[in-house]
Amino acid sequence: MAALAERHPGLAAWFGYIRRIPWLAFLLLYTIVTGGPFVWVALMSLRTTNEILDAPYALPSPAHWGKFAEAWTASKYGVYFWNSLIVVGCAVVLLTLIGAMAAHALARFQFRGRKALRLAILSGMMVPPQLLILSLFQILLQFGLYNTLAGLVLAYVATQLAMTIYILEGFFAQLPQDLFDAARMDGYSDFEIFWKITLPIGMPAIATTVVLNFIILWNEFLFAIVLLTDDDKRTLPLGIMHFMGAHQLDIGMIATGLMISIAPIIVLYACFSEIMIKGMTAGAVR
Amino acid sequence: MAVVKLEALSKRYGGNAEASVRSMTLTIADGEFMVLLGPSGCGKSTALRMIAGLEPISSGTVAIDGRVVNAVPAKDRDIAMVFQSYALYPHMTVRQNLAFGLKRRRMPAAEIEKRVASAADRLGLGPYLDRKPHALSGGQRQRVALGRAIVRSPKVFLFDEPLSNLDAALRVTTRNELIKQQHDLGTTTIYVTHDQVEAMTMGDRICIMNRGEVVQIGRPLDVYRAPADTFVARFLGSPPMNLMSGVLRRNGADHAVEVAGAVLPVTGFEAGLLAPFADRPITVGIRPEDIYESGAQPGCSAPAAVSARVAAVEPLGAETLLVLSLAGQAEECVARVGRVSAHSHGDAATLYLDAATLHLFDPQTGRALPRAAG
Amino acid sequence: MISCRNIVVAAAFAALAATGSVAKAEDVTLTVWSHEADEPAKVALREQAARNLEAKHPGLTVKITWYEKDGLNSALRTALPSGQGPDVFYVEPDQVEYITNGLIAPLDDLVNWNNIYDWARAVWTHDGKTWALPEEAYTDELYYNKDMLAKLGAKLPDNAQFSQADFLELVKKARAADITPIAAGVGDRPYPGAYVLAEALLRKLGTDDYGKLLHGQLSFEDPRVVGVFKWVKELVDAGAYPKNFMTLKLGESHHYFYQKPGALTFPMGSFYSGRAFVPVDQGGQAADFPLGIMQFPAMDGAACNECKTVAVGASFAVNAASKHKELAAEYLNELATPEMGKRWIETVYLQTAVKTGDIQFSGPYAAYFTELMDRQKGAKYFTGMPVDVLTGACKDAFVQVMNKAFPGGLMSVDEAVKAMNEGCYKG
Amino acid sequence: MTASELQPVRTDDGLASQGARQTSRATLLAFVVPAVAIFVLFTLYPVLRTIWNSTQTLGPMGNGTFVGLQNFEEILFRDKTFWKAVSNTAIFTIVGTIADVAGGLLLALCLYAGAPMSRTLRVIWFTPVLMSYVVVGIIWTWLYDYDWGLINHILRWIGLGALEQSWLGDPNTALWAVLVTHLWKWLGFNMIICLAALSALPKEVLGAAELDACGWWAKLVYVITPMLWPTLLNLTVLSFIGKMMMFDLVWIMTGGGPLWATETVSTYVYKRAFNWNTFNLGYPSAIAVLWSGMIIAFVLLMMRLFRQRERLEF
Repeated sequence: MAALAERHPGLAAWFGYIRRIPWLAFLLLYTIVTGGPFVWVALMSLRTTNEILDAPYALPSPAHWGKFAEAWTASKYGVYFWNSLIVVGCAVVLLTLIGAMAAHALARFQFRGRKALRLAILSGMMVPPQLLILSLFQILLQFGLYNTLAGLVLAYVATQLAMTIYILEGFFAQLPQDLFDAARMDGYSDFEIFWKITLPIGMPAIATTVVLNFIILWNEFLFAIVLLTDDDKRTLPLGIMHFMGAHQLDIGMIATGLMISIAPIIVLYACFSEIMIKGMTAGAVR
Repeated sequence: MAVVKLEALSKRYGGNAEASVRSMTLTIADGEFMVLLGPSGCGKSTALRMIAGLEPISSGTVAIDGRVVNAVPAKDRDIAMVFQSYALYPHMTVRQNLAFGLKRRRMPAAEIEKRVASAADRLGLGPYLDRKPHALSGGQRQRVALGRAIVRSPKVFLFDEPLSNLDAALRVTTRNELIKQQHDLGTTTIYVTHDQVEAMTMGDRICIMNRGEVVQIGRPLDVYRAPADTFVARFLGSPPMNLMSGVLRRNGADHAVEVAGAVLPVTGFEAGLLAPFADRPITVGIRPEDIYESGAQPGCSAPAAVSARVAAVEPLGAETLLVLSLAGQAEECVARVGRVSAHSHGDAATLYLDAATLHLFDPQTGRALPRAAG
Repeated sequence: MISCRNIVVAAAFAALAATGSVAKAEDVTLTVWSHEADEPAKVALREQAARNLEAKHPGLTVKITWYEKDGLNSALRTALPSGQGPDVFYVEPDQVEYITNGLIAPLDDLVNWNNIYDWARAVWTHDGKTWALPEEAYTDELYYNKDMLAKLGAKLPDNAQFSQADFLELVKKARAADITPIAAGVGDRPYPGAYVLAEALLRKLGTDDYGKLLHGQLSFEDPRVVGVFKWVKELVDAGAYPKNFMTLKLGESHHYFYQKPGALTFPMGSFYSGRAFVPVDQGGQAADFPLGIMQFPAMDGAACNECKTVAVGASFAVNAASKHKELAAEYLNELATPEMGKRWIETVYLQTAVKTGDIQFSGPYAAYFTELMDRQKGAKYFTGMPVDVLTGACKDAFVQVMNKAFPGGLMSVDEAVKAMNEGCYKG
Repeated sequence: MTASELQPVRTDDGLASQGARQTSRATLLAFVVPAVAIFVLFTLYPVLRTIWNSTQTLGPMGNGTFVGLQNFEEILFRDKTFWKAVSNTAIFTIVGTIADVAGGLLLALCLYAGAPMSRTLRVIWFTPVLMSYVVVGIIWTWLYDYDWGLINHILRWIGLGALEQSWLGDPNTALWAVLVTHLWKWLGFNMIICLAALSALPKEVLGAAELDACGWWAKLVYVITPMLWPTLLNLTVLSFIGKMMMFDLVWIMTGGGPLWATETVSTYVYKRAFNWNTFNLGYPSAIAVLWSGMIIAFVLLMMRLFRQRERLEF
């Protein structure tokens, strides 16, 4: 066969394809395995629980678009969604500001105790959440921040700060010192330099940390379940879990909730897949 | 218009026993183009940054127009600086880069516009005003950096090796451009470089630094002709001055040096200065252009023959360099001779030193013995 | 430091704004946290009590927050110590930790106990004090699908109680006909797997010895106990429980029983009605579902085949840290009026700890309640489900062994008996 | 002209810019204090407090009794559930980490080998990484469902109905079922990292291997893997840490059941702290301290071992 293929180049390509069939099949299969469940949930989100239990893998006919409105209001996914947005939004803004300021200081200024400070803050990356959460719970109780969105924001800032500083400092440290000297010669103060030079030039790194923090916090579960109890304060993951635990398992409504929860990420992903992939893998590629 | 006066300026970094700049005293006249020249690490950049206000001053003073500015922050010294890396803000267009320093000074928008336009015009940056730095060539970036200094109309320009990132051809044209701009603007300028050609061609005066200290200050040709010590002698000029070890002999009222088997009469030095070195080793310096292939050549006023072995011949077109091994000398000598040389590699040759152009240095301290005036 | 302090202070203010709508002097808000958010009848009753109380006290607002059980418990566990707990909250008799940790107030002098059955009050009496007001009462029943029973050709005896051999036979027949014999799952509750076993033990031993068994005074190696375990093991081996027994949640097991795929029997407290008697699209049973109630099987050589378990479910306690204990107690009284008891039975179709007068039933589920009452005739009660009675390691052993592993088919009789004795037996 | 005593002056260009990097104390504090405050108040203090709590028996109002190392003694010598959780976590971590890294590498190779539409595939394969554990956990709980879950459906459909399982309900399969879900979520992540590392490899090396008539397996083992070694080690450490702390997915899918078959140390800590009918945070704090110590020790050990290895190989 090899000899035959040698004589007929077209045939060689054919044999090449045939040899590749198992491999191509695997590619297809794995794509279905990763993407399929999301398609399935999307279909279920348009069907009622009874329809789903009758035929779990059928197409939605008719499509109950009204379920989204119902989920948003009656099932309070709207409340959960806004809670998530507020908490994650505030935490990401605070993280970016506080993290960038600290990273700027660590990267730009020479001062006594700089190394110790850097090591201390970055050691925060090594702290397992379990070590934190038990007493963070007590501390937030003391500060009157337990069961408040503000408390959760602070907890989120605390957990993600080390990594944010780590990524930003790595980037800021590579910026040439001359830029900052030039800005000083141009008459700008340290704060203005931070605002007008570091932040705009550091945008790629900042975008990375924003994406990373947004996704991680949007999906966060452990701190939310420990630090929030009010139904009205639940974030999306908690809201969905609440439905999972209810007596009567409303699969259809949970599926709708899942779609509401993953939709922002999917939409962002469709538009900014490269940035999001880069963001999510930022800490790992060195 | 400003006079910059440095008085015993020193810089010492914490933890370092040795100072980076030691007791530097220098006055730069109004409108003068002063070059700080020295090898890397000699403290010239540190000195510049102290003048700029980017580096705290350990001791001594910097005064601009008679006002001591030690405690004045960089932004209030009315100084503009061009960096080696240009330090253009990558997120701003050329226009914004030029205007950035003016905006901070609350200048009316119309005035900013006018100044940016005039600077762009002056530097031929008009077509690039809305580009960002990454879309510019090296030379264009350099000009933007210069423009950023010009628009400010500062009292003093500081340049920190502004040409070292350009390729050789561009460097020459930009150098001329810089000289022209400075001449037109008449702004007091301090220019740091390690390139002696730049120093020679650009500076009204050169301040040569070594190991944190000022070694010599003077007009380029003066320094070239009368280097203060062996360091300056070697640093200025290419190829550098040949330094040989010889012995000073007293011959009645006159003196002569024995070097490489030849005896050269020493003229033009005060006898009193030479007396302490009689019958003792002395460092003899001679520039490559003062070595001739024939004693009869024009310009050679006092030829003294030496025997040498030609170690290498380097024809450069306009001239030829001969690398010579002289008897009793550890280092090889370089002679700059005419377009065509009769010698070839390995020849034993006789060459002629112009004894009237000899430089003598104290072998212990390296300091030059000055020629008598006239 | 300034900016640091600012952030903390700002955060603290934000927190205050979020949590503390500080009440005006004349406006009092009584907060109530309750389980059973998805049982409309109970929701309506408790909201009704709240409105009644508000009518008596102008300026008073009673705010009820509805939870699902796990959420309620974790909320309470964190809120109570922080002083953010509600004034009144839902408890069940096994939650003695609130008593031992001093988190709830004794109610002896606060509540009008004349309206509560003594046996039910006794459930909540510890160390001579009464700690919560029982509202719901229930008995353990064995629900079944009449059509399926007929299809299997079996006939319920007149006393509605199969013998242990007949029941085993029935299980085998059902399995052969591809019908799940007993719909039960332990995915989210610590008791449903143990109904059959516990009821069988109660019948075999009688109330006294059953009590001794639960209190560690009788060994699980007692031959009568082992005999019961062996019979249950036969049921398990005959495929009595669904394959997804371990993960099936309470809500799902309801669905499993009366919607899909269907099962022959469904052991459950009589609070069955709370989830079953709601509209179909909310997970309720169909209007024409052939529901029947039978007694748990009679045991051979039993001490008390007419015995059955009665227990207190939903109860309400007053937060020890509440600033409005009197008002809170008044709310409990509102829940426990005879009218409320009557409405409870009429709308929830479930027993109650509240004393009520004669009730005339009507409506779609009247027949159901009549059948439920029939099953109580001549019954001799043991008070309390094992999970309510047991504590500590014994409770853990019960939940893991009798509720899960043994009916789940993961343990032999010997292993189960040994594990139970390790956890429970003190002699 | 200045006097020149030619003393050697040590000058160091690296230091030349130090001066510009100085700023006033106030400015520095303004930049650093917010981060330091967050760190001290919400990281350092809680950690220290947890460590202190681990030596206490705490009441519901935070009133503690000092019990020394008694909690640790109880955990190490008498707490069977803890050891069950440790063994589950160990299995999960070791098997999961190996599968994670190897799987990620293989997927990356599939794309690197010139798959059609590889950019699209890459984007799709990465999607699960962006999803929360709640989303992933719920979807997979459904896929594993005994009655209507896809996996049993497929088994029945291809005539292997006998293999159908209550995947999450059987202690024999539950841990593996959760592990598969975890892999599904994270494989895309490892794939991207490996792909980035592969793309950074010099093409000549692979070309040279081609000339040596190397089979793809030999190429993988002798050329690609050694060259990717630093990346793979990095991923190993990351994956390892993530799995040692595993909480969300297990809690959502099984809650640690059935019969502790999927109990991890983290779920056990959570249960003891917030789900048990005690208010004692001391005991779970002790578990958390013990376990965190082990995680940190393991990570440091691994980094040390790997670093030595790296030095040997490169």
